[in-house]
Amino acid sequence: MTFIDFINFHIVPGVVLGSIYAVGAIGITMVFGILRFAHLAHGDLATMGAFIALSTMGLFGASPWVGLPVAMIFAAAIAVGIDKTFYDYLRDRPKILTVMASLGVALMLRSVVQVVWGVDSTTYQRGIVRPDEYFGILLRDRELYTLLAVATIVIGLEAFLRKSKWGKAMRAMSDNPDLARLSGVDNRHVTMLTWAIVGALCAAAGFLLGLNNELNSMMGWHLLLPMFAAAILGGVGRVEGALLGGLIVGIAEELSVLILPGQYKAATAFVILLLILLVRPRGLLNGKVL
Amino acid sequence: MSALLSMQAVRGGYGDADILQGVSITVAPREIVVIVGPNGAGKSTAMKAVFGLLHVRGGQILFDGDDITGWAPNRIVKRGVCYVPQVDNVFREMTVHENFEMGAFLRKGDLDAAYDRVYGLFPDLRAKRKALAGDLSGGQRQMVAMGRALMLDPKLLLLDEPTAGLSPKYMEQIFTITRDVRDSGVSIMLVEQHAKQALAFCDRGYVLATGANRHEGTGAALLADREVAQMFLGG
Amino acid sequence: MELIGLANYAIFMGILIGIYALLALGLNIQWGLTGLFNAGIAGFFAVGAYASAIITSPHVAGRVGGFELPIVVGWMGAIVFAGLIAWPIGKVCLRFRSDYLAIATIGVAEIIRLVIKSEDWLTGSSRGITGIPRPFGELDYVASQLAYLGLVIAAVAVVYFLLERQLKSPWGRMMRAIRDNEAAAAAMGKQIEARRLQAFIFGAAVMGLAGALFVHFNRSITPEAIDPMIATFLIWIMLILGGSGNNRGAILGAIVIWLLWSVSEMITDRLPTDVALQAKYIRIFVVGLALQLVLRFRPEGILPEEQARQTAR
Amino acid sequence: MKLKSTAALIGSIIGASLLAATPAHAQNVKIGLLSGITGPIAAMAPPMIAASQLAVAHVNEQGGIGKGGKLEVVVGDSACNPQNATDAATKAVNIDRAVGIVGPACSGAVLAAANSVAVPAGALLITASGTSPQITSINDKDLVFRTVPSDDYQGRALARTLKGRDITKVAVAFLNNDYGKGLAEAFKAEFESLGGTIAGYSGHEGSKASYRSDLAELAKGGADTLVIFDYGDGTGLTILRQALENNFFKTFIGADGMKSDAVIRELGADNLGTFFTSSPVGEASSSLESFNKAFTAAGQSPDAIFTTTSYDAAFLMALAIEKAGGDNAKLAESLRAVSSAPGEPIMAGEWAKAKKLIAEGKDIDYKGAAGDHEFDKNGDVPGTYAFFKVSGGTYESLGEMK
Repeated sequence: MTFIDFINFHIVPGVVLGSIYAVGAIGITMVFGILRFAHLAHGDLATMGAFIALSTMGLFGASPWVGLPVAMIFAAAIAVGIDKTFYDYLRDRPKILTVMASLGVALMLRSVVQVVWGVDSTTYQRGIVRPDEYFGILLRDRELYTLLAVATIVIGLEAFLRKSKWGKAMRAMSDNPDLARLSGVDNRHVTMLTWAIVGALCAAAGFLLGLNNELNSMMGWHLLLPMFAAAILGGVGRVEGALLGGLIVGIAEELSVLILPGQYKAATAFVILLLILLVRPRGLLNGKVL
Repeated sequence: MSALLSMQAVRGGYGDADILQGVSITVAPREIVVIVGPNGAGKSTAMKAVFGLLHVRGGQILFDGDDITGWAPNRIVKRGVCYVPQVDNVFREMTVHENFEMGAFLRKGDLDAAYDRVYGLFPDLRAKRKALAGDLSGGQRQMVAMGRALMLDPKLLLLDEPTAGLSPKYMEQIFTITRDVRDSGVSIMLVEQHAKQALAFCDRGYVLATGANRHEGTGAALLADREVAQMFLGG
Repeated sequence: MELIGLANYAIFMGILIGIYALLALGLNIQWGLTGLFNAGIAGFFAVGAYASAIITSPHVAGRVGGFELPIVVGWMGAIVFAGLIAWPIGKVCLRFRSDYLAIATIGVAEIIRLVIKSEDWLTGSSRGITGIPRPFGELDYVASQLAYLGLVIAAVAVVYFLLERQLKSPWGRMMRAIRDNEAAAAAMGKQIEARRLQAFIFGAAVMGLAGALFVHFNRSITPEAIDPMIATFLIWIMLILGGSGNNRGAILGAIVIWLLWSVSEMITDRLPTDVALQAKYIRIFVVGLALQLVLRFRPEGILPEEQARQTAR
Repeated sequence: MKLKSTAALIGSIIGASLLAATPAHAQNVKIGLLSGITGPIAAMAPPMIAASQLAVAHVNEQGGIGKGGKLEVVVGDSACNPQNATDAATKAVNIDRAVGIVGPACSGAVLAAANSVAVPAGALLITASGTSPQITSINDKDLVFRTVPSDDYQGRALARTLKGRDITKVAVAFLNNDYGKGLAEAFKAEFESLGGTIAGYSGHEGSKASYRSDLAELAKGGADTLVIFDYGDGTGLTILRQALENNFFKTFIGADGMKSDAVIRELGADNLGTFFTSSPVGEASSSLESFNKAFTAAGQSPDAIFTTTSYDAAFLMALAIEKAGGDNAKLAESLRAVSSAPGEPIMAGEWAKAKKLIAEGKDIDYKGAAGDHEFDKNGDVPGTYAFFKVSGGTYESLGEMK
C-alpha cells in the first residue's frame, strides 16, 4: 500500500466520518455537560433530522443542502418539545431516570421515522460521484462540503459560546450550575437553548451521514456508540474535545481493518471508550466526570 | 440605626430536621458582621437561610424593608443580596473577566464602572483577566468570587468562610479587601472559622452554638468576653 | 380460537414470561437494589445462552464444544460465564455515575454480539448452534411444554427466594443505603465499590441463567436472539412498570408487559396487511410511551418497593 | 424420572380433555404467514408477504379449499429473531389452529420456530427465505421444507459460473450474517477447488458509514473482481457505491440479495455495466411469467427478493392441504406428492386446474415460479439459477448457471 493510498482510503474517509461523529458528539457533550445526563435518544433524533431534510428536498426538488437548515430548525423544535414533554418533569429526580426516559424517546422517534418514512434505505442523490484529485488526494465535492459544514458549525458554535451572553451562560451552567443559578442565570432558558442547539446539531449529523451514505431508520442508533465514545474521549463538556474525539474515533475505525477482521470495525468505538474510562476518565482535554 | 437585614428567631433546615433553632441576626448598612461558632453551630446554615437556600419554618427575614422569607434565590439576588459560597465559588473554566461578566448577568447597560470598581478593589486580577479562574491560587480565586458577587452592585454581600484554606498573608489581604468593600458602601455578613482574627477586624459579631444565638456584641467586646474565649478561642 | 389452543399458548406464554421474569429479577438486583443502569441485558443473556449451548450440545467440526454434558452443568456454566463477563465491565465502569455504565453496557452487548456472529470456533458464528437438548424434550408436545414450564417456574421461584433472603439480610439493607445516599456511599469508600460490583455480577449471572433456559427451550440459538429491542428494552419496561426494588414487582412486570406485547400483536396481526405493518412500529412507539407514562405518573411501579422510604429530602 | 412421568401424565390428561372439547373443523383452513416484518429485514418483508397473499388470493378466487372452504391467512411477525419467531409460530399453531406455516424469514427464526414449535406440534413448515445450510440438518420428522435453495447451492453455482467466464481471481466481501457468510463459504470452497484464487476475503457488519478501508484491504490482493454477498437495499449498496466511486475493482458480482431494484435506482444503470448477479429462477418460464404478470398487476415488483419463493411456498402449502383432504397428519406426505414428478404439471396460478386434478385423484407436479421444487429427503430444493446483467434499467438474464 502506497502512502497516498493510505491517505485516500483510510485517513480521508476516517476524517470525513470522524467529523460527522464530531457534530453528533458535540451535541452529546453539551447535554452531558450542561444538563448532566447521557442522552440516548441522540442518534434517533439525528435519523429524524436526516429524513426531515429528505422530505424538504423532495418538496422543493432542489439540492439536498436546502434541506439542512430546515431540518436543523425542525429538529431544534422537536428537541425542545421532547424536553418539555418527557424530561422536564424528571428534573428534580435522579438524573439516571432522565437517561432512561431518553431511551424510551429513542424508541418513539425511531418508530415515528419507520411509520412516516418506512424502513427502506434511500439516498439524497442518486447515481455515483467519482472523486476529484487534489495533489493526489481524492475528495468528492460532498466530502469537501461536509468538512466545510462541520468547520462552520464548530467555529460558529465556539463563537457563540465564547462571545455571546447566553453562550457564556451555557458555559457557566456546564462549569458550575449552582453558581450560575446564584448569578441569576435562568435554568429553564439555558435548558431550552441547549436543546435547540443540540437538536440542530443532531439534524446536521444525520444529514451529513445521509449525504455521504444512505438513509435508513437505524442509521442514528448505530451512530450512538461512536458519538458517545468521541464525547467521552474528548472530555465531557468540551466542544473542542468532542471534535478531536470524533476525528480520532472516525480514523480509528477506518484503520481498524488493518489489524482486525472487518466485522469488528463496529467494536472500535467501544474499545476506545472502555480504554479511556480505564486510563483517563476525564478525557483528553480534561472534561468532567459525572 | 435601622437594620438593612434582620433575621428574627429563624428556624429551619435542609430536610425535616431543624438545624437552626431560633437565630436572630441584624446587619446595619455599611457594617461588617461576623458569625462565628464551633463546628456544627449552624453558621453557614444561617447564612444560607438569608439567601433562600433553606426551608425556613419559623421566624422572619427582613431585608431593606421587604419580608424575603421563603423567596427564591434569584429573586433575592435581584433585590440586592449576593452570596459567595465557601467552595466552588468561581467558574473554573472561564476567565477572570468572564467570571465578572457572569456576575453581572442580570445587569443591563454600561458596565465599565462596575469593572473599574472590581479591578480597583482587586488590582492583582487586572493582569490576570484572561486567565482561567481554575488556574489561579486559592486567594486569587476568592477575590474572583467576591468580585463576581460585587458586579451586581449588591447592598449586602454574604461571604461563607472566605479565608478557609488560605495562608495568613492571604487571609489578611481578604480582610483588608472586605473592609474596602464595606467602605465602598456594601454591608457584609461573614461566616468565619478563624474567629479571633475575624472578630478583631469586624464591626459586630455573633456567636452561635447548636443552631441558636449564644453571644453578640462588637468584635472587641466579644474578644474580651471570657466565656467566648473559653468556648472556642482556645483560652 | 379453541380451548386447547389457548391452553397450549398459555403454557408457552408461561415459559417465556418465566424467562423474562428471570431477566427482570436480574435487573432488579442491579437497578432496583443497587441503582446500576445496565443497558446491555441482551449481552449477558447471550453469554448464558451460548455457554449452556456449548456445554451441552453435540460435537460439530470446527467449533469448541461437543461436551454433551448434563443440562444442569450447562446452566451452572451459563451462570458462571455471565458473571465472569460482568466482572471486568463492572470493575471499569462502577467507579463512575451510572450513565457511563449504561453506555458501556450498550457497547458490551454489541461486542458480545459481534463475537458471537464472527467466531466460528466458539459459537458457530451466524449459523448458530443447534441440536441443544431440551429437558423432557422427548415427551409429547403438550406434555413437554408443561414440563418445561414447571422447570422455568422452579427456576424463578428459587431465584426469587434467594433474592428475598438476600434483600432482607444486612447485605440488602446496605445496598439500599448505598443506592439512596450517594454521599454515604462515597464516605464508605472502597467497600461500596466491591458491593456494587457484587450486585452487578449477581444480576448478570441471573440473566445468564435466563439465557440458558431460553436456549434449551428453543433447542437452537443464533445471533439474532440478541436483539436489544426484546432482550434489553422490554426488560427495562417490565421492571419499571412492575416496581423496581420489588422482586414481586419484577415478576408482575414481566407478566403484564409480555401479555401486552403479545396480545397487542394478536390484534395488529388481524389488521389488513398494510396497516398491520405500520401498526408494528406504532407498537414500539407505545412501548416507549408506556415507559414515559410510568416514569411520570407511577414512578414507583405497580408494586412499590416495600421498605418505607427514608425521610424526604 | 418421577417428575418426568408425572408431567407426561398431567400433560396427556389436559391434552386429552382439551381435545375432547375441540369442536368439529370448520371448512375454512388457516395457515400462518410469518415474516420479518420488523427488524433487520423489514425492508424486504412487504413484497414477500404480498407474494404469499397473491397465492392465497389465487386459491380463493379459483374455488378455495375442499368443498367451498377458504384459505385463511394469519400474518405474524417473526422479526428475524428466535423469540418473536417462536411466539408468532406458537400463536399461529395454537391460537389460530393453523395447519401449516409459511415462513418465517431469517434462518435463526426458522430454526427456532421449527425446533420448538412446528416439529413438536406436528405442523408443516415451508420457509421461502431461510437459506442457511443449518436448516437442512434439523431433525424435522419431515415437516420442514423450503422453496428457496440452500445458500450452499447458489454459492457453488456462482463459483462455477465465474470460473466458466474465465474469472480466476476474486475478492469476496460478505455481510456477516447467516446469508452472507453461508454464501461466501460455499463460494470460496467451490472456487478454490476449481483452481481459482481468493485474493481477499472479509466479512463486514451492516450499517457502518464507510467501507472504503475495507475495500482498500480487499483490493490489496490484486483481484479485479469483487464478489459481494450482501443485500442490494442495504449495506451491499453502500459497498458497491464506494467501490465504484473509488475505482476499487472492475467487475462486481452479487448473489440474489444484490439483485435489487434499489441498486439500479440508486446507482444508475449507466454505472452498472460490469455488475452481474446470480439469482434463483424458475426453469419452467411460463410459470414465472404468469407469476410476474399477476404480481405486477397487483402493483408489486416481481424482481424483489424472495417473492417467487414466497408465492410458491404458500401455493404449495395450499396444494398439500387440498391433497391431504382434511387429514393434517398427511400434510407432509401430500406436499411431497404434489410437488414431485411424475404428474400433470401445474403452473403458478393454476389452482382451479390443480384442484380438479386432485379431486379426480390424479397425480400433479407443481412447477413453481421459483423453480420445479423437487424436494430432496431433507426438504431442500436444488434450485436453478440464472446469471443477470443490468440492461435498460432492469436485470436481464444471461442464461442459466450450471
